[in-house]
Amino acid sequence: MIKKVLIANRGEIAVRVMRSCRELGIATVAVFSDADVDAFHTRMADEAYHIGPSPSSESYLVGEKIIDAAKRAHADAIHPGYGFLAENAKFAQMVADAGLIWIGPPPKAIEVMGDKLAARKTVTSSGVPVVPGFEKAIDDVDSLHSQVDKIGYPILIKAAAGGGGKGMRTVYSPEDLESAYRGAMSEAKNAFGDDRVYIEKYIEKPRHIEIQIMADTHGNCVYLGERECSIQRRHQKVIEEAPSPLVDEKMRRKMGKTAIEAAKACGYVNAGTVEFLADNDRNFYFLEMNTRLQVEHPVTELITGIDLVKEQINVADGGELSFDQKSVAIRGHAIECRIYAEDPDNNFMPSTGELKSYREPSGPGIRVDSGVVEGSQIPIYYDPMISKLCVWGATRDEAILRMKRALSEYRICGVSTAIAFHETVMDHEAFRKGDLSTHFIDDHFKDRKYSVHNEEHILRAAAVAACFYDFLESKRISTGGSSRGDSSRWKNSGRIAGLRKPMENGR
Amino acid sequence: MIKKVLIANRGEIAVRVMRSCRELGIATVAVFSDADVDAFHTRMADEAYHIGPSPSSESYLVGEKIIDAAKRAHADAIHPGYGFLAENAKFAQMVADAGLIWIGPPPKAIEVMGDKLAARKTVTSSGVPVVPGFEKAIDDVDSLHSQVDKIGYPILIKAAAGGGGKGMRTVYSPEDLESAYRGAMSEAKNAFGDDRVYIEKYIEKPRHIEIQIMADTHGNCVYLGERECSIQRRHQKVIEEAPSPLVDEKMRRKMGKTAIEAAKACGYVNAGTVEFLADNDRNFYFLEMNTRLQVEHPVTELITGIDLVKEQINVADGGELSFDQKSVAIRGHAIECRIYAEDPDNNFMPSTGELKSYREPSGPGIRVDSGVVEGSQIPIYYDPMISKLCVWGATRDEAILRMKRALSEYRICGVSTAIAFHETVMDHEAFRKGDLSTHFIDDHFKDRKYSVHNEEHILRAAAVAACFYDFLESKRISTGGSSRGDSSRWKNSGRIAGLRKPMENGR
Amino acid sequence: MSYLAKIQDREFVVGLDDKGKTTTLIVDGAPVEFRCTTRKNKHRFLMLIDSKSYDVEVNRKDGKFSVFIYGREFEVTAEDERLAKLRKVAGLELSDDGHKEIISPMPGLVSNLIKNVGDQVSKGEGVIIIEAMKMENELKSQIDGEIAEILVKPGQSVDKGECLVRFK
Amino acid sequence: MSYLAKIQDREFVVGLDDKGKTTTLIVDGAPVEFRCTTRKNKHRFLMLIDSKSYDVEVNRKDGKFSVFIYGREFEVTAEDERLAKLRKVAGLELSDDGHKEIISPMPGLVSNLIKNVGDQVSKGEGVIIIEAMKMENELKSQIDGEIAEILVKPGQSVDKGECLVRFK
Repeated sequence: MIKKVLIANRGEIAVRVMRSCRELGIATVAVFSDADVDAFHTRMADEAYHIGPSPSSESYLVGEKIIDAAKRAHADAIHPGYGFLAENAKFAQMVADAGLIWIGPPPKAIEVMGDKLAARKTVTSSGVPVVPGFEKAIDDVDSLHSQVDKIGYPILIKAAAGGGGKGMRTVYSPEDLESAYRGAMSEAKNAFGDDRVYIEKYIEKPRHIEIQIMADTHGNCVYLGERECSIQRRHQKVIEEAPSPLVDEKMRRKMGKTAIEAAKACGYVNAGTVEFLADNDRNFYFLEMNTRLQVEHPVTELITGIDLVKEQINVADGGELSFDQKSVAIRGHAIECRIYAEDPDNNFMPSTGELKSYREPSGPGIRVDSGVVEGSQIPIYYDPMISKLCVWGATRDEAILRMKRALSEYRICGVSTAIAFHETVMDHEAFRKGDLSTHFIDDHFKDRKYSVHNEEHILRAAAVAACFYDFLESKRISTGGSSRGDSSRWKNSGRIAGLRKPMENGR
Repeated sequence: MIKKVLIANRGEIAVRVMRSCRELGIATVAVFSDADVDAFHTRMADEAYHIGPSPSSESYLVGEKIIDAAKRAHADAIHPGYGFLAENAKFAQMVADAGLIWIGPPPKAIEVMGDKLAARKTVTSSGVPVVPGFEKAIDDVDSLHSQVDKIGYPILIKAAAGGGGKGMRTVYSPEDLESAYRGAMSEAKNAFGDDRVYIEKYIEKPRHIEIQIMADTHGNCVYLGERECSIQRRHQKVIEEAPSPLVDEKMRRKMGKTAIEAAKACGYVNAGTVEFLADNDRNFYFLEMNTRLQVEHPVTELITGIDLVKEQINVADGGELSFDQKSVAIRGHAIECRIYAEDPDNNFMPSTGELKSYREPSGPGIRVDSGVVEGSQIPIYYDPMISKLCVWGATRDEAILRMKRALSEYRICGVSTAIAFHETVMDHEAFRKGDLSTHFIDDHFKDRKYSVHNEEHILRAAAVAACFYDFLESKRISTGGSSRGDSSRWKNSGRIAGLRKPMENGR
Repeated sequence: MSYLAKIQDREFVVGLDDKGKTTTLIVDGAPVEFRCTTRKNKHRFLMLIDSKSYDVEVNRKDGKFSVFIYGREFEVTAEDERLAKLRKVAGLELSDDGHKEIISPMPGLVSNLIKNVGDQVSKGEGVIIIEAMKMENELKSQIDGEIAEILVKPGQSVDKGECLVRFK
Repeated sequence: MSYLAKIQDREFVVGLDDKGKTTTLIVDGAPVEFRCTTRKNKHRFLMLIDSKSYDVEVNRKDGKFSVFIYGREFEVTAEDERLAKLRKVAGLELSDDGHKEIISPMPGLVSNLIKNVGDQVSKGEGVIIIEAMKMENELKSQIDGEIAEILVKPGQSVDKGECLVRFK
């Protein structure tokens, strides 16, 4: 029986995992870097252990330190969250070797799915459709052209060890091929220490649709419907929803079965996500498998009513899935907006600082997963996500309107956020129609300014607010009402006194 | 088409109604008394109108002022929330007479159901089972004994115009009958200006189970499952859940049909609740009909996925119900804990003051409906409810554990709250087993102290926290690190200077 | 600095000392691993004691401390240990004063008197009913005693903190 | 007191005056119904203007005001109207300075230089890439101009507010 879990992560996902643990009566252990000594996940845990300086390479990415903390805390198990060490097969193995339970898939499955070429090969052998392309890395420049000719331009050169858009090049014509190949190889080598690249057909404006699966050690494997994550910026998902407006019951069943095939092909256990590219004719191709809990898992929880983290713990503890395929039912529609500390008016540049004001929306159909409170710092060292704002609605339309309402209630002062951007997307006709693709933002929002507001009465009120604040402050200074007023007065009289003396002397 | 709604209420329910309006693109108008000029509902509305001094008899209960505000704001409709004027048939008529839409049932239905004797008579004629008793007020003392003899002791004497336990007496034996009768009559006269009282069989330790119904002007009437509200203190519900652990599908259908009969008997339109008393053999008796949205409506929303306020607006606007009986499905389990500002250790005495610290729980399965923010005042003039904390779980067990987690995350400093009480209930074996009755608190929690904590490490930490805070403060004063320290220093030196002068003079 | 802290029925001797940048903690004579961070708002802080995490808030209240921890507010008294010892030796215990009166905990309306002047009242018995927030609230005696004086009448409105009843 | 307030491309003349307990408001010469409440935290307040409700928060920031209203933060400048007029008459407009440099908006690592010294750059063109929070962030020129100086090298870490590039 798992009785104490160390969460090898920070921010909202650490808090999210702790919440499920608490509901299961499981004690929680946080780890924290220097920057996170005062973080919400540190505060929320039952116990907390310091694991080093702020850079993640010296703290959250150091497996030994985490296992050491788990031993000091007498934890039974480690939950990795997402990111950091979540898809590190070696760490998963270290955890097992230390006699701890790893709340995640077997190291072998992580390893296979982490290598894109191996993953392609594995799932293809199980009959899973993949994007047309090749199962082997490019050996030499000579074979390059002949390979491409077989599938035709445009093509994508991808790093076998890839991720996050690194070591990736789109090529539209033969003359760019060789330089793109060399560029991708050297980037892959720098980023992953592995220069293997391979070729896939480039699918223009695809939709990104993924299937959540959950497998136990007793041979049960169930799919929990799909999520559409087509709204991306800088190769990163920003808005996700479930179900997908494209997917009908037939496609869902087909994708679900395919996802289970892919999972079984690598001996998968625990929660995982099989990502597909899809076109508007409902063709779909295996893209990769994420061997962890995803950022966007709450939208699946909202439409299925299943707590995925609890289920992860149950499965890691040797339990059978608490549901079977037949009992999984989808109800309503859920949307997630990732609330990053960033400036959407300035190419989504990260924003750091203190949350001077912080109040989350609430009421019907709202779920906020966050790892901050008022006064929290958004540190420079990590992903600048403040929270995931999720809504549930009986229909997609209701969910969209509810998201708009929730965004309008959200109060964050001190850092720039993507809230105005999300509001603009929720209002966009193409989004409302469900006409999505991974190029959505480029297609519809290029050089858009989100913070511009055209409602005269709001601009007028903002102007009045600034004036009134200054008016109040100056009154306070002149009458000395508050402590702030006092200190200003002290300063002023000090300066005047300081000025006066030499003048008197000069007379 | 309703485009602007005035909400004739305050606190969480005003905020709740505004949220649904906002999702429908409907502008919102708040009204506020002196005490509420800075209240959250005033802040959240698009427009806000002052309607008088703090006592509700001079503001929220003055129909003319509210209709005047609605006219100034050019509102189309008025939503009364619950309490205040929600069940005032005259006000509903005034609203209609002023050419405004009343978001609630027809005045006639309010009137019939507001008079308990008329309600009994009306529903009985439709074959609805009522608690054994009489359909007429007691005319004279002579008929009293003969009436009681027909049904046997114990009996309940109830005021026809009653509510809130006033004008009500339980009688166990004949010798107490006459004095109880006179007491009830005089109390009823004082409280309602109507001394009619009548006799019902007293059901010992009943369960309080109610059916939510929703009817439109096109003749559709649908029941939305039941809520169990057996956990009460001071005749007031404090914990509600849906579905009831007692009710099975057969009983639900039977109660639902009965509720629809009751609603049809009085020509009901809009949202309403038919309350029943039930025993553990699943017999049930009509108690009364509440002709408004109930406090505890969120638990029904959580298990059905239907937004009742949106549906109220739709129906008031002449629309058809957006669902029929067949499409209403119950999923999972929901619980609501009412978070009052009160001291459960001291007979739930109301507590007033400022919310020095206020942070709501969040994450999976939590919904908080509140009308406050950090820094809000809990005024003395109104119901001291801070919020309604609701959870959804796939099962009742999950919901209970989730509620415990949510309660433990809730942070309220500055006023006493019922949180520790709710935690104790969630842990109680009888509650976990669903073994409920309206006497639950008296039976299991008499003279219980909720704030006592026996975990040594928490007491130790609390002791250390107080000492450490004092330690920090004294350091700050001695080193003058902060502005607080500064001002103390100024005060000290001022005093010393003030003392010194006369001493110098004296020398 | 050494404190004597009382909470519920427990007493702790708490020693705090600054060693360079860190603060050391000794509870009941035994050193305890301690780490604390405070943000701008100095009365809300995180303590790690023996690696256990406590997210606390401390407010001064009537000469005592109100400590919010693990979802509840506790009343704590903390005083200099030497002073406390001296007081004990001298037999000067902190008196249990304030209970010889019934003070209105809120503004409201006196709706009923349950007891009268001269009545013998036991601890926990109801003495007077105050209506506030649409509810009737029974105020109970905190001691056994005889009522010396009732300072209010039914129908009278009272303020928070107003003395309603005095005992002998 | 009369202010000239600027927000986005709009200007408002805002007159505020204390009349006894209330404050009167005149915007662009016309009196406007105004009511305002502030709690302890004076920079967060509620305004009712013509009965419209605005829940605002104002913070001073670099001599301007950051106003949170209707879910967004706006930059507002507000100055004494007479001073503003005098300045205008004297031709002393507030200068658009600060754009002849590229300042790092966050701490991070210089990962690449897109332009070199001597390059002609158009407004909106990328000049330098800073890696922070695991992402590469392209910093763009706010003006058309020629690069005079690049003060950092790839691989170098930079602080928030550090000057990276100067234009001629």
